[in-house]
Amino acid sequence: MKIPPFKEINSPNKNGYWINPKTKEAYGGQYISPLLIPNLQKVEKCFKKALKDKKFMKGLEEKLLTFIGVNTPILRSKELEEIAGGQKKVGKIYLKRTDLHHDSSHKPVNSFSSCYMAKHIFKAKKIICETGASMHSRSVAAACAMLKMDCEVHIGAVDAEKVSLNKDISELYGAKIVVVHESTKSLLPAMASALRSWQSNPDAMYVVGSVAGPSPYPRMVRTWASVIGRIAKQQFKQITGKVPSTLFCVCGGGSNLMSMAYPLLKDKTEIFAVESAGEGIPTGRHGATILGGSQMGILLGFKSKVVMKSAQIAESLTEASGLDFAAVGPEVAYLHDIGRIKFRSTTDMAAKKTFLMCCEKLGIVPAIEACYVINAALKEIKKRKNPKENHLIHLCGSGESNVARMIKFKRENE
Amino acid sequence: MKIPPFKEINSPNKNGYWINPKTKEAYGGQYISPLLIPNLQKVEKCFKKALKDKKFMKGLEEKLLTFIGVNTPILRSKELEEIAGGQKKVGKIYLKRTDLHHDSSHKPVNSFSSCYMAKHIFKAKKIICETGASMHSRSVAAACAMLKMDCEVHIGAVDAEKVSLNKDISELYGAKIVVVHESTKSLLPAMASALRSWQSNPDAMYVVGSVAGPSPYPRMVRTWASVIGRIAKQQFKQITGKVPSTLFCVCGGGSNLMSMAYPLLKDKTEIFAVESAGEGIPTGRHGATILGGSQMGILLGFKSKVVMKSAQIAESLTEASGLDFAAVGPEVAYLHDIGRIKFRSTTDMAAKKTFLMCCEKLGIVPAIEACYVINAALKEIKKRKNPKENHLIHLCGSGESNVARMIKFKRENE
Amino acid sequence: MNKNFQEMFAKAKQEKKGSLIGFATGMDPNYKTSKKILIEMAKHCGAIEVGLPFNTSTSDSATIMDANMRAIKAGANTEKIFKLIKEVKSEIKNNVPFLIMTYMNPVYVYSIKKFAKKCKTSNVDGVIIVDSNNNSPEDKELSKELKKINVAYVKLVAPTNDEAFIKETLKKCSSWIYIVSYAGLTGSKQVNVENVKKISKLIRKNSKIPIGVGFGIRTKSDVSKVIKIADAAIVGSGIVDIVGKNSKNHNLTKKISSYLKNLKKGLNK
Amino acid sequence: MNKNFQEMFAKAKQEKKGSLIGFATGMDPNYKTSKKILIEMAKHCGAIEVGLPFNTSTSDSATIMDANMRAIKAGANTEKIFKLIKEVKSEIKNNVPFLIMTYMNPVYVYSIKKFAKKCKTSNVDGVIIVDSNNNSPEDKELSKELKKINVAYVKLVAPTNDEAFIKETLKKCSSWIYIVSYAGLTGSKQVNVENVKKISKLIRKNSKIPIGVGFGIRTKSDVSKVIKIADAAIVGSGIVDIVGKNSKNHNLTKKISSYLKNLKKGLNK
Ligand SMILES: Cc1ncc(COP(=O)(O)O)c(C=O)c1O
Ligand SMILES: Cc1ncc(COP(=O)(O)O)c(C=O)c1O
Repeated sequence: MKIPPFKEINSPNKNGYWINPKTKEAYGGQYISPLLIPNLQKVEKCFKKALKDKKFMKGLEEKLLTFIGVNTPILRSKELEEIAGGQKKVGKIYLKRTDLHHDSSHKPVNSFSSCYMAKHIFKAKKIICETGASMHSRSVAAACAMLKMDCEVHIGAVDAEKVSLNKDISELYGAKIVVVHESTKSLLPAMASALRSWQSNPDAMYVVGSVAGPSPYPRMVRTWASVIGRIAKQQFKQITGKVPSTLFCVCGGGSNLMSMAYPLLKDKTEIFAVESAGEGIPTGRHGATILGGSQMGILLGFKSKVVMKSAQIAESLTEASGLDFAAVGPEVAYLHDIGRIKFRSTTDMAAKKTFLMCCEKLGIVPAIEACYVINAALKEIKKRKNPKENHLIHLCGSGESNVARMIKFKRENE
Repeated sequence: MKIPPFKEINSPNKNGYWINPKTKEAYGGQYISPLLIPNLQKVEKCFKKALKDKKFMKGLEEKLLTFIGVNTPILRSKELEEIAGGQKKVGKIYLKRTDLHHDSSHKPVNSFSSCYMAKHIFKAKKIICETGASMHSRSVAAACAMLKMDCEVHIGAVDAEKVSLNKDISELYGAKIVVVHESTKSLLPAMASALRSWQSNPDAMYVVGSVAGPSPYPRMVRTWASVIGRIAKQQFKQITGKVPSTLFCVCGGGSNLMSMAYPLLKDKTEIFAVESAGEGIPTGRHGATILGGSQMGILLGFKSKVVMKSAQIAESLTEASGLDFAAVGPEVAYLHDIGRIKFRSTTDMAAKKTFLMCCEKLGIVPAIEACYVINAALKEIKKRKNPKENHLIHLCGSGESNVARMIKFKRENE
Repeated sequence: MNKNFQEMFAKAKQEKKGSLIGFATGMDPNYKTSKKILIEMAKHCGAIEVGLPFNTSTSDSATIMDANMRAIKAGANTEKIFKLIKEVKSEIKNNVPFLIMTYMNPVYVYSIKKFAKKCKTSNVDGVIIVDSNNNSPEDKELSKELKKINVAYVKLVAPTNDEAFIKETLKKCSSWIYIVSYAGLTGSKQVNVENVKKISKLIRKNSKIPIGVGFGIRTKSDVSKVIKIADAAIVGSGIVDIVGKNSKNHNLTKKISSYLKNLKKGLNK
Repeated sequence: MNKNFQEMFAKAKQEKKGSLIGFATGMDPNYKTSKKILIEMAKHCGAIEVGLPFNTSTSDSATIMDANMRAIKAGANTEKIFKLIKEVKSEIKNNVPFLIMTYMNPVYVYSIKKFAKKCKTSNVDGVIIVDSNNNSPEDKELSKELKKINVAYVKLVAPTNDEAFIKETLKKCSSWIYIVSYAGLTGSKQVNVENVKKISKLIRKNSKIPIGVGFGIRTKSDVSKVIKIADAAIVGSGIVDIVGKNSKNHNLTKKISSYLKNLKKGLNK
């Protein structure tokens, strides 16, 4: 098994912007203290060098295959087809099993690639990162352990509680954990905290956990992560002879979405991104950006769609630590605005019920983040009622770290 | 990727015994209430039918590939080579990444296969199983969820505490958990409890978690599980051009050992099994069978090597719930006695330190069970000092459910 | 056929009665009390099964598992159980036959030949091995050795067994055969009379061997129902329960005695 | 160059002194107190930076983050900060120039054109945007709009920046340039004089623009060291600290006043 090579499409311009051809709106860029500009230039240079460095790429791909285990299967789920109304009515449903990765999510593909670049090309001795569900920190910490680099993780205090298993694993890997007590105590202030820390440690390399942050991060992260989608596309064609009719991914920042969607952007696949509606979008207590009343804004180094209250970034709220973010990555916002990606949302309650359903009916413990997409996908697939379609859902993580909260939920609801 | 087909070697005789050609000692058999004899005959008939049923085997293999994800990679670990003294001195070290399976251990390969057979050939509506580290129960429960069968799990009270994460996941999958408070409150009384329960539910099928129990279980379990080793052997030949010089597996009952060793029995590979020496074999507080003073005995339906105190089965004791068993499977005992498999042991303390080492140096959270083998393998590899050798270590599980205890251990030891 | 069992069944037949076989775990709760219990039981029972405890038994409910553990804690082992039976038999006035009921491991570990010899010298009249399979080499050896010395080898058959299995079993079985009345553990359910009828028929088609029925017999009425079909009713958990609940009670033997007296009222054919 | 800044630097030059620029977050801890603080600061400082708080700032230490959150809780927004500055400026007797220091988001969301206009009508003399990149369209637009109305656009340069970057920055920078003295957050370390020397040299090679130095200046001696090299010393966290610790204290303005008086002693060239 070889990883299908990367083909650049949909590049940002030299300043890191995607430009909407109709509105001329620019997404992305680099909004950060001048202190970090040289670092960002260096990251960009290293990234471009890495892509061209055959030895580096070969070494990286071998590690992705044998350490991260990116060659995960695609599972046909007759169980989900049944729930959606039967294959004869709604078509076939497939799950991309990214939950089987080392460290149990899509995150390690970008994390490991970025750290491998940091080690071999950037020549950093230390990595700084933020984390929500601690899937990113866990995989960055694993990469740092193997690559003998220091690792500093910024995590919101609420998430440190919620996903303590992943946090503890990050610590076992040797990461230094910085618990952030600001604002929502979740992903967004954690990312601000990480960016701040980078300013005090400009020799370190910062590794973003989603397709967000100042240029070149959104592009770099989606390029690394697209390994998942490149493999999935090839597998899907082998299984069904075609690209998927629909693709469903959850969307926090958008890294798992872009990991799968990127190689399909020029194909006929209809792409759906699913946001967390939290307690319901009208309550204002949610993690939905596109569907939650976002406007263009600038935060954490990039310009994109952001939910705000006057000019302040709104406080997102959702059960899923990985979706607790009031913005989406710039390329995602761009792809939404030009109409390439459609958005749906799922409430926390529906996601939690989907979690229990997946355990009981599929024999799979999904990451809570993945439950938002499964729920919304089933609804959309039911509605489409097209028996000729082949649907692909990104099962972007495994839910060990959600078990403590979900078993409580199960027991309380029985 | 196709699973290399099964080739029967080293079969037991028609009564389920392996016979030592020199001593005429018989290992295995069927020692159980007459109540269960018809069930065992049915299991055996179903098993033989299953192996010949092409449609069944095709369906099973597809699920093993896409649901369990058996096509896990082999990772070359330069980090372990370094620790052992450097590749130039000790050769190359490879890890079979069974930790990347669905439900994080080698167990699901047998569990799923057995449940799939129970569903489609035995036509059972209910599965009964015992569990130690809850890796087996977790994967049986997952299979039952997908296959729409009831699942009853017997687990010792001590283990229910120790590996509560896996127990909770079993519960999320819908398993009914029976907590066993007898004797050591661990794997052995749990297995007795499961066998007892089967006598009250002879319409159910019992699914053993290791290569133990009355005939045909030892043979059936190793046959199903050998999918792992068949793939590993093929992969290893692709990578190195040869079969491994040495193979290292941990040994509780022996299922992960047999899963890897079976396809290599007729090859030149030197095979090492590693037992838990607990607090040290001389203390009597351990989980070592072969090295812990075992003699031939009869328990839980089979005859094999057993550690006893007068005629009572001894109480094993070890940190690793999956190794807390005073016997080994009959085929394992046989292979030891004829000299094909060599035994080593590791203390709990050394295993716990190896756990932390793997996290910090490899970026891998191994199941605590796997730490016994890694530790012993490194010692043996160091001692052999043969730069021409290619060593294969079975990383038979991932340690999420050990994190709670191990992070405490780490903090107490810093 | 073992002489003591022969006499027991003959006498019962004469009296138009069935026999009551009592079970207690040897050395439960300890050597001394167990001895008193067995002596008391010998006054009321046609035969007595003494459990040689095994800590990894696979067919016992919690009641008997607990008894096993109490006995093991009190130092029970194969040697001591033989000694216990020998002493009891020398103190009782009658010829009530005694069986050892156990699992294969203690016998195998003790050595099958030695075990059989010890049965003879300890005046043990029969042996029941719960987990002995007709096809195992140990089963063959044990049945051969016991036959030599005229010690009964009582084998179990269960509702799940077919005629072929029963025939096979009968070949080795001596003195009487033991019907397990339901699919389940000792003392975990009510005796299943329909099962007993069905299995008895299959046995009777092939043999005239006396039939004992066990599993789930606790009351006079249970005994009565069983005795309508079979030759002996075996009561285990009912007795062990009393021992478990009264192990330090001075009235323990009295309680067992009155329990057995009541059961005996169900023995009329 | 903005007139008020021109006067400030000219006067200081005449007196052979450096200038002291004070920073406080607008509306911290609330509108009324903030107004008093700013009026008091205007008595001692050559210029004043007013923080327009942003809840997702990326370059501030906890001290200023906390101040931002206090101000936001008190209702701070762009409109109110303009109002605050306008009122303060109308009440003070002198021409002390006021800057708004903030991040790009509040400006962008408010609309850059509208923001520039509002600077003019609110008597704001300068603007500092911490996260404004020379290449962003917003930076271009803002610098253009501010130039039109003679409001200073003060840009930051840091120890990690090279000459090319400084040259690029100087093209847009007006009235003065802000040296970030170390790699780190506001108020998180001690001022780094070596860095300041190095960057000043690079600036001086390319421009005569006055230089302000910020980050890590807290004491008279810090001010003194910086003034040996640059034209102005910027003090932020030192002041915000006092506000944070004394927000309900009646002596708050007195404390600030005496803190600033002491710092001024370090202004001699
Ligand atoms: C399992 C999982 N899925 C999804 C996400 C959401 O992030 P993104 O949209 O960037 O993939 C996270 C973030 O932590 C995650 O852990
Ligand atoms: C991860 C793991 N490894 C090893 C074992 C030991 O069992 P066996 O020797 O049967 O493979 C267990 C049992 O639970 C286990 O969970």
